[in-house]
Amino acid sequence: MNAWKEFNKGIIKENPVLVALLGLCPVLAVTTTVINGLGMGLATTFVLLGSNIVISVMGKFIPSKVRIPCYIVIIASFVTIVDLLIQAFSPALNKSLGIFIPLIVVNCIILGRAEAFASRNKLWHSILDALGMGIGFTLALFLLSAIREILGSGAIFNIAITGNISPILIFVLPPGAFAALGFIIAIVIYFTKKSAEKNKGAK
Amino acid sequence: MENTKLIVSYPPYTKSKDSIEKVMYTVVFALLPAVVAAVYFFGLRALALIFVCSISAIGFEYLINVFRKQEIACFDGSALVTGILLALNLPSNLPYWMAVLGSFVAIVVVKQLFGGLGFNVFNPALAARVFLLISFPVAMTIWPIPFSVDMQTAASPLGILKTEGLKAANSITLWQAFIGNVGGSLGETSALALLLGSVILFWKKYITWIIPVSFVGATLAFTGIFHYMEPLKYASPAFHFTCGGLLLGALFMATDMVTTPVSKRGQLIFGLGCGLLTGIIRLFGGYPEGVSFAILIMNAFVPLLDKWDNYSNGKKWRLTKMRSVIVLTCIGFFSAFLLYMTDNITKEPIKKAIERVKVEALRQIFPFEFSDKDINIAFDKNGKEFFEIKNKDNSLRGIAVETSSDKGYGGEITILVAVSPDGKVFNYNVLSHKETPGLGNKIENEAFKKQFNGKTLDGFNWKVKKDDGFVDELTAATISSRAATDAVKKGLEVISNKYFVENKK
Amino acid sequence: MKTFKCGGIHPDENKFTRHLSIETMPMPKLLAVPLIQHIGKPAALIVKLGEQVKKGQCIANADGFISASIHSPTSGKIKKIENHPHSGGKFVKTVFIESDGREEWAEGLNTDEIDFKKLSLEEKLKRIKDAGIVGMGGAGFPTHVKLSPPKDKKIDTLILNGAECEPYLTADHRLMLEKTDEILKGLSIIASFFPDGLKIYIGIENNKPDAIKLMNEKASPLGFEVVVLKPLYPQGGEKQLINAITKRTVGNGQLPFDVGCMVNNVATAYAVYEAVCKNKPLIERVLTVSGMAIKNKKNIKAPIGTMFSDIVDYCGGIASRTMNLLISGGPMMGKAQYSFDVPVIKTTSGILFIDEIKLAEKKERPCLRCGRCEEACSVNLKPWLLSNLAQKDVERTLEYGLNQCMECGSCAFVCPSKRDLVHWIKYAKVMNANIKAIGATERQ
Amino acid sequence: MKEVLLVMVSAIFINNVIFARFLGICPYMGVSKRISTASGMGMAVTFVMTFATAITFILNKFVLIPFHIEYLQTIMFILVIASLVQIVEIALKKISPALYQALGIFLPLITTNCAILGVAILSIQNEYSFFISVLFAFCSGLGFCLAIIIFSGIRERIEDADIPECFKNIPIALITAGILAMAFMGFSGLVK
Repeated sequence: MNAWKEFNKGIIKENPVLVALLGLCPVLAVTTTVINGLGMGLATTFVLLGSNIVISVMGKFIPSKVRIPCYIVIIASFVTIVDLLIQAFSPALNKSLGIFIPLIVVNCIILGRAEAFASRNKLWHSILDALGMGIGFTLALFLLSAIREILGSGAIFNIAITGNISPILIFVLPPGAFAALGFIIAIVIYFTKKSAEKNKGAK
Repeated sequence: MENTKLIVSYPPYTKSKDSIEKVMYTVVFALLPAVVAAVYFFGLRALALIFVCSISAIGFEYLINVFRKQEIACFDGSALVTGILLALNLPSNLPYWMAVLGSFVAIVVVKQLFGGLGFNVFNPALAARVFLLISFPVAMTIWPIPFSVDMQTAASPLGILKTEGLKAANSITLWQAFIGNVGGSLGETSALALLLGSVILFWKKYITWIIPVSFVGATLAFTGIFHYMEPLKYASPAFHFTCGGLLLGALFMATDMVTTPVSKRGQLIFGLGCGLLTGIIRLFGGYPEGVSFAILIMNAFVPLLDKWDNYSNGKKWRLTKMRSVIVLTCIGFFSAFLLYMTDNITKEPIKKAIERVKVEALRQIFPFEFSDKDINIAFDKNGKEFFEIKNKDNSLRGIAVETSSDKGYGGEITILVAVSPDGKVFNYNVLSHKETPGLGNKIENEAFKKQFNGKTLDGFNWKVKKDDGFVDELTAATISSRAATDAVKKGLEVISNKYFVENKK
Repeated sequence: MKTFKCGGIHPDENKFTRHLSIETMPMPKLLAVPLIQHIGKPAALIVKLGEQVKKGQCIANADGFISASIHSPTSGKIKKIENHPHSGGKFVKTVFIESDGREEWAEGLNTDEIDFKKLSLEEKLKRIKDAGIVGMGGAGFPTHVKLSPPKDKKIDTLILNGAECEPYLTADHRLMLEKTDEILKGLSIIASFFPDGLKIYIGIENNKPDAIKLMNEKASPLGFEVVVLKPLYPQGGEKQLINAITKRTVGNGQLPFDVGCMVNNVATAYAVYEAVCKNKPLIERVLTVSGMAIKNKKNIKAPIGTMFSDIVDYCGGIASRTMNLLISGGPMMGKAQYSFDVPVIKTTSGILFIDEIKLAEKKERPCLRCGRCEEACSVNLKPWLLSNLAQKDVERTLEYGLNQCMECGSCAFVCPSKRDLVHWIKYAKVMNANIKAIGATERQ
Repeated sequence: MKEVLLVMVSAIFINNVIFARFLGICPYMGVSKRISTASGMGMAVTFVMTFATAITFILNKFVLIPFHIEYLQTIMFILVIASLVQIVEIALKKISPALYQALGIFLPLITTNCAILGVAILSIQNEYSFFISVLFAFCSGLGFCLAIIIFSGIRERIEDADIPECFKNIPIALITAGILAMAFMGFSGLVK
């Protein structure tokens, strides 16, 4: 499998959030502002990268019977590392992400990638896959948080842009998160279905 | 006889004259008294709003029909009913673009996305009203007073009850509220018009009598019990009957056929549930008007009410062996060691980071510059932390303390208040609060904070203007402003007890 | 005025032919007598092609316990025996008889009236069975089977069904006015089958005041009580009539004799009288020809087997070119026909010619969950649920009481979205019957 | 007594695990196709959540804090939850096969459920006493149960509605959850 295809499948074709619909908890909770979204995305990418590397290296030794708990422990350790690093170097991000950093452990994307990919492929490919998936996840977070911030609090990167028109506050609150994500996924499905038809038509 | 083509179709061949159009246009007819009352009390702006809502509702449904290549069904009256009902739920001075946004949510999101007429689970007009209430809290909670020419605004009776308590609310005579001469949304105010309109619906049997009766009954019973127990604290059931959206909700919103249970039993439970929830939200909840939330929540229960299915059992599941537990523990130890290493590296940075946050907050609230070294932390008898800022010659330049008040709208508000050595407030900084965004969180703005600058504990009446104090509260956020004032006052008291009492002694 | 407890609707009655007395139709040239005119197994043919038969001669014997024998309505030659369209919608083996115009009765039949009290019970039952009498209300259940219920069931109430709640139809009404004594005699014959001390009622809806007055005068001396009923569809149904008059409810899975009642139609009583007293088989019946699209509406007494096309000619032909609906029976429970050459059978209570029904009005709209069909259902079912389940998961409709439904059409009548509830319920019944049949064949 | 009521009402209605805290969305979306499976999942989550919080509380109080190894919190908790699920599943098989039949299928799903771990960490952060944190966990479980049963009722009803093609199952489920969250916001501010 050539490296490039491995990398960009995570971003568009098999985007973990918008296509595979994994890890919706942090996606909904954290994307009130773009900075939070990007912070969470990068943290998850770091954990994904680390766990993919370790698991692809140690893939052979772990008995298949108990591989899920082992993966969880490895991922948990990476998550704690990230948690401590964020607390140390950017307390503001830590306050806003709050409980969702420890919850990266149970984020289905990481466990999914580890289970489906990392344990079976070579180191180089699983690194690429981790990066692809991580960037896809961050992209999805960025998209959702941009929409929610612009509509919800009339600002981008905390700088007010909509002037005197009062922003639609519901997008900053939970109901807005659900609805916004619902619409984005619907649009993604709409386009993937349309392009699929075009390809079928073309073939 | 030979050339007549016969059509074979299903019995029965004669059908009642009833049709969706007839049902919907009768509901529109039943809403006319309320529309006339609204225009009478709130002027032509109300008529314009109703017009805008209805046209945009029908327009959106037309677009959806065209977009999804369905045959055009937007004139069957259901879109018109949704438009008028939505308009009756809005204040008459609502900007038009918000009304159109409401129609968009009602028709496109809540109704068509769920499959169009007959399949939507939530009442479109109601969901749109709640959407607008949450999205634009300021615009949706200011109600123009009837007959007012230049749109003076005041809180609705329920709003007054919620913020000012019963004493103020009783100033509104029940008769005025009944005929509608009181602040509120277009349709809510005039209970008389609503009852008049609903007579035709009951007579033609287009709505069941079970839901309105059980709904209003449960609300009055609930509020009645609490009124009986504490007449001074809780308003009388008659007040709850005439004010707020109870009648509009019970007669027109909760009886929408599509989003309510089909069976009689289900309708009874639905009505009682709505009544109970309205009572709870009105007496204890944050929002003054509970009807729309109550109906939306009960709409969610409708599928369950209709479906008492027996519980189907699950399938078998496998067991895992002992060996795996051993491997699991050794992996655990390996990662424990890894974490011990990282914790050592990051222990100091974390302590420093917390420290920096505190200093950062202090720097914001003191008008003068100071370096980290000048800060010294003192404790009073019960362990309360004080930040003292020292001058070069070790004399006191300012004191800061962290205090909180739990009377905030959404719960606890903690602030860091800075005071000068002679007891004058410099400034304060809100550390954490759960006030509603857009309303309560304005206590963080400079405009509100400036009022406390230079004030002392006894030289300033620490109350909001409404409670005849000096602080002018934020519009539509009285509770939050009162809580913020209370927190600052507490800070001053704690500092004065520690420093000034000791100096005086 | 009494009526049944739950459900029921008020379709506009359109009883245009209530004032027209019954006209006897001349014998048409060709008669088509199908072998299934009742509930139960088809009758077994006993005549051959080309055979000469006399009027009232038995041409097919009852085959098995629930069946009824069929008789030739006229004297003539058997022209052909073939599968021919039947008003029930299927192709059925039909005997074509060409009448020779002599109207010669077979011997021993059509005698002048004898007193039924002298005959023994077995004798009376044999005459009813031989005459092929079936329920004329529309079901067509063989009467001789009905009159011999299982031994353990005690019958204490006999009801004569003069409700005729279907719109347009006035056959029973006219029969009650013109043949009152014969009907009462027939009722006494039926009553004689049961132990005395039997309470006897005659249920007539309030929209037939003349019939009520006449029946009162004639019936009260005989000890029969006339009950005036509030006009409500489907009061003509057995369960509804029993509930209206005796307040007893026939639960699901039960039959009338489980609650000690027996219901008979007015026309059946008249046919019983003619069979027992005059030894006349059931070869003709009274039916209403009505509807906007027929030139002149009539109540006619037509021989069994008369083609609808002959009746149209007798009644002056089709009035409007845009007629596209021909119904055998009432508008609520009748069946639309796809051709005119369909014969009248023992259970045809009326023929309707409806002017162009607006197709747009028939289009099915989404269900508003208004619950009106539930209120209208007289056997307490949930038609909206049954029709939804029929399209999704047919077997589960049995759990929600599919077999209690008598397809009276009240639910589809009231539905504001014009949904085809009755169609889906019929579809579910057929599917479940097939599934059961497949299940049965696999078990063997 | 007032505090108990406070915690219960806030856990079930106000800060509902799904609508306000966004914990446990994956199983919420995945398992709520039919009411029977949804109620099974709800009960299983409540069952495990209560046990997990009890055990993690003890673990935190008597192991993590005395030895100052709070940084191991995430690891220990996730291990506890994973092993707890296996133990519960074995115990369930022995004690009541009927209950096992009902909940069995959902136990493996729970190990990767953020709600369990989230509630355990939340009860630690809120510094509740032992009884209150177990009550908090139980009520959060009930909140999850309430939310998922209502949600599956709605999804089952709109299953055969002609929803636009690209909005079928997940997107329409998310929008329904959005409206439900909006309705539940009515309870905000209920508890002062």
